[in-house]
Amino acid sequence: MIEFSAVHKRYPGGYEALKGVSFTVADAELLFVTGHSGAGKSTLLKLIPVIERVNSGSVMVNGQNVSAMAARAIPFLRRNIGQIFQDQKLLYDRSVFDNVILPLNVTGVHPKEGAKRARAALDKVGLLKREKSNPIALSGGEQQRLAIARAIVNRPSILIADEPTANLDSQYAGEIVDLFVDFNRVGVTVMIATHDEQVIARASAKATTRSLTLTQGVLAP
Amino acid sequence: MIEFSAVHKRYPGGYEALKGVSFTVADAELLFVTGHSGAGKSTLLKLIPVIERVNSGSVMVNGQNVSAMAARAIPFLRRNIGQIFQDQKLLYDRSVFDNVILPLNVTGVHPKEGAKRARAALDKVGLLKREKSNPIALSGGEQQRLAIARAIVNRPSILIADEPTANLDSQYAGEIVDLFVDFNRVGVTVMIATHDEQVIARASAKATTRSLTLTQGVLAP
Amino acid sequence: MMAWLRLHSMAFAATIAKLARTPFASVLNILVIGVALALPAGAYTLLINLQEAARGVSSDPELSIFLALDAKKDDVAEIDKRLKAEPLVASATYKSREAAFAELKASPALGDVLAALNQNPLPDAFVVRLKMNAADALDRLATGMQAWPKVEHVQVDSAWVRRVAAALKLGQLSVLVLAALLSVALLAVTFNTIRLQILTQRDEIEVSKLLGATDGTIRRPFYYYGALLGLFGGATAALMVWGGISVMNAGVADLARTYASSFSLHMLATGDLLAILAFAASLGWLGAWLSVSRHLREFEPRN
Amino acid sequence: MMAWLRLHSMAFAATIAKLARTPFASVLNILVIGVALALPAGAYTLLINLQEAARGVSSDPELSIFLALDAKKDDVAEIDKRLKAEPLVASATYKSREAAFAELKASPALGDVLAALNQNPLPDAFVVRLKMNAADALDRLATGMQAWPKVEHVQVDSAWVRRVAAALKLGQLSVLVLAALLSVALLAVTFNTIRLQILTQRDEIEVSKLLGATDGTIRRPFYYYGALLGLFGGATAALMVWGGISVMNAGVADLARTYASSFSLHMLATGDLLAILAFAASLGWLGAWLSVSRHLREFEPRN
Ligand SMILES: Nc1ncnc2c1ncn2[C@@H]1O[C@H](COP(=O)(O)OP(=O)(O)OP(=O)(O)O)[C@@H](O)[C@H]1O
Ligand SMILES: Nc1ncnc2c1ncn2[C@@H]1O[C@H](COP(=O)(O)OP(=O)(O)OP(=O)(O)O)[C@@H](O)[C@H]1O
Ligand SMILES: [Mg+2]
Ligand SMILES: [Mg+2]
Repeated sequence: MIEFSAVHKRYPGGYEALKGVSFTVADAELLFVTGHSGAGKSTLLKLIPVIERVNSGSVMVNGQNVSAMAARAIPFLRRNIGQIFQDQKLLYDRSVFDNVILPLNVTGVHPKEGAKRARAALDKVGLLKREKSNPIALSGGEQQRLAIARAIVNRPSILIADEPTANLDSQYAGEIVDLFVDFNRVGVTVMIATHDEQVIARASAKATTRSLTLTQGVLAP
Repeated sequence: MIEFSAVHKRYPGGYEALKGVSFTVADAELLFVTGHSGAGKSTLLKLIPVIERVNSGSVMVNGQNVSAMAARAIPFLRRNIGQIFQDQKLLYDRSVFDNVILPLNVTGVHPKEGAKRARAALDKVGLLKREKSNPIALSGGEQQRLAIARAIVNRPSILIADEPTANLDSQYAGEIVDLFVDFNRVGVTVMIATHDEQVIARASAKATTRSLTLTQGVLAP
Repeated sequence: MMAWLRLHSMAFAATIAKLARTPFASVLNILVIGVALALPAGAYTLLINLQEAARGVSSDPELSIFLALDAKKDDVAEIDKRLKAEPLVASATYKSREAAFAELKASPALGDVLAALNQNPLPDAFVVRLKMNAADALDRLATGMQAWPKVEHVQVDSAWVRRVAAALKLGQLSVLVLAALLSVALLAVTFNTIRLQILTQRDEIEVSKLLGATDGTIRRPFYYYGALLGLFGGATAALMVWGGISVMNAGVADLARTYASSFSLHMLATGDLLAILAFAASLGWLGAWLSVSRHLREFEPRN
Repeated sequence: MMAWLRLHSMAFAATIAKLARTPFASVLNILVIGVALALPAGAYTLLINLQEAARGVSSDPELSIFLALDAKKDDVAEIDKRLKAEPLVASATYKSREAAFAELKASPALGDVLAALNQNPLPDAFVVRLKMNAADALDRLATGMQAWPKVEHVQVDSAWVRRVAAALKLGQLSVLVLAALLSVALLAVTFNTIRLQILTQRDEIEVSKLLGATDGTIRRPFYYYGALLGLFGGATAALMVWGGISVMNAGVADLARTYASSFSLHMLATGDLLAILAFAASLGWLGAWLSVSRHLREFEPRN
């Protein structure tokens, strides 16, 4: 369960990206965050794995007040949150397989067990055949799916995706939406930031969804 | 004038991104390159300022065979081509103004004259008030416009834009399309890669446009 | 526990792989560190050798024996007898307190001051010249004499001892200054190298942090890298010193021949070598620690 | 032309700004280079001083004059007369060829060989002892004597000359080895520093290239940076040597006092200092060139 209470976020330089945002996400919900470019969607998502910290208010994740969490504890929080970044953050100096196994290496999972899980994740997004390629040789849609595989390899209970379909044409975008709906079905809490109404429409046709709309840092009622 | 003749492009690793592409762009044309993700749009655009080189065939720009150009001559070619990159390539360690003046510093224009031109370019994209900000503090749409300002500050005769509206909602995207139409009106040859049909529709409503469609590296007839 | 071990061994393996992947840069860095360490190590080796040489070359060591102020004629005679009985003593000259006082009063610098004293502050003394081969036993002998009756103080203050002491003091000072300067150089090299590593792996570090890597997991490979760099640098230094000594021994042979001596330089003792390696590895670790502490901060989530 | 000048001066200004923006790293690098250069420069200074000292301290210089094999008794008498007339000569000892031959035949090593000869291969000779203050005029004197009748060869081969020559040869060898080793260190430091710079400015370089910057425009600031690093390093080295000499002069004073001499160390000559600065700047430039050539290739458009 995720709960934002009166969250304010001001960036260095003085810009207020979030102005008193409060909402609750139940377990196994599929939630969209929409709004214009610059509305604060990415900022909102970054507060959950504490990539940014709030200036006032609080963010609770599974009963923990993560906005006041000690730096030491943050890695362990992040291991339970699958993240898909707006700029993907793939490593282009290693193979697809090595990209996916990274979160498991980070936690010290046994290499054999890790390889099994990484292949399972790649299989789920349909990239098992490309495991030896370099991400640079993948098309835009394939790179997006690779980012998803890396986010789910740790079997997180929360999945956060920031514009996972930008740069993709509607066919690829649709496939990726379907993947998120599938994860949501097996009990994962999914939060997706997007400005693409087609994406929301497609997901809503297949599952129960909810949308939060941000306008210049304020949540529409 | 830009002319592709039987262009083949194979990436290291063996993937053939372009397979015998031939077409001609007249001066002052407004041309869209469309196609699915991975179709080869970016690759096609990169051949014009010789960011990538062809494997066979030739690319002529204003009568020069740029595909066979000596490395020494390429910088001077690039100074005449305004480029907007898919990943923008802004420099986040300096101000908006310093980003825009970069192409002028590169050619050794006098600082005073450079500053005047940079401000004119910023004014054209409506960012004159933000000249002292850091690009990181700009919204997605503003960053796109900054990239455009940098591309036009040198008054190039050719403008190349790779997915200039990805990441943007339709309102911002529309504003940017209008900018390109304006440049085209004053005689600049504009080539835009996009998978967004709305963008093409909006431009076509305001100016004469042409579209090339790529399918897995082959140009649709 | 198993996971912890695995994290450590993975970090270690990654470090070795990293060194091997950029052989040119690694060799350069190790070379710089090697040179930086070889210089004080080499100087230290030379100093040790000089000390040994000084002990061998010096001839005619001298002792001064100062008697108590209340020593009587009998006491002086007793000391004289004992000195004559001592097999290591070559000759002994008695200088009475009166003679010493007169001599000092005649000196232009102190004469006036001493003339004003109505008491003689100087003791009786013997200047003892020892046999050449007594050089080693000098200290032992002096300690023994110290226990003789009415002996106030025994001073080993012959000219050569003072000269050698001054030269060696100078040498030691130089080695210390050198070692300090070059430790800074070693620190700087590891510091910069780790900074380079961090920059090269910027993306990997950022992504790992986002995926839940702890600070320790991220820092560990850099510490290993720094320590290994230092260690290899130390080994290179040892090799250089060894090579330098070998080359110099050729030159020293020439020099020694003109003195009709068969003097040659020796390598550092194993203990000293190990100390240098340990020192180098620690400095490398420290440089890595400083660099990591300074440069990894950039990746902290800001407030 | 104006644009070209502007590009150069902009590159130079950017370089200075870069040095100032990362003061800690810059100072560390300059320090390492300074240390690397200070060592051979310092050793060289000491060597120069020793040469001077050797000239001052040495007493009783000697010359050997070998006459032609066909020299007659008259010739020997003539040389003897001339030597007696020479004001710088303290004493001269005549050694006839017969006496020398007999002496050599008595030596165990060569006796058998010489006994087999039925002719005496040795010339008549004089061993000439000069007055102390003739040390400076030694070479001039020897050249003059070389022109005397029936003089085959004049050799300045007294024991002290040989000793000092051997010691200085050893010293020069060490300085050369040191300079070579540390030039590598200096190269490595600039190489790595420039690599670091290139990595830090990766984005700027990439974007500039895409916007039409020529290779020269991109490389120029790195060359300046390398040369400046070397230059500042050289200046630091000069400062260190100066400081070192000052510190040592205190120690040397102690040492010199025991020899009742007022010897002290001098700084390097201005010409030598300038040479060191130029050398350091060139090495810095070279290191930058190597690094830029190696690392900028990554940004070339691939085929
Ligand atoms: N690091 C930062 N420093 C300063 N301002 C920032 C920073 N990051 C974001 N901002 C500002 O905060 C506002 C919200 O940014 P955010 O990235 O959350 O928007 P968004 O809704 O994700 O937009 P987009 O659709 O373009 O990704 C923007 O106006 C932006 O300029
Ligand atoms: N540097 C590279 N090395 C190897 N393969 C590459 C490289 N760059 C692109 N490719 C491959 O070439 C194909 C065409 O890539 P390109 O970037 O031109 O596609 P695109 O049409 O621009 O797609 P998108 O809409 O995702 O930007 C893709 O399948 C990609 O995997
Ligand atoms: Mg965003
Ligand atoms: Mg593309």
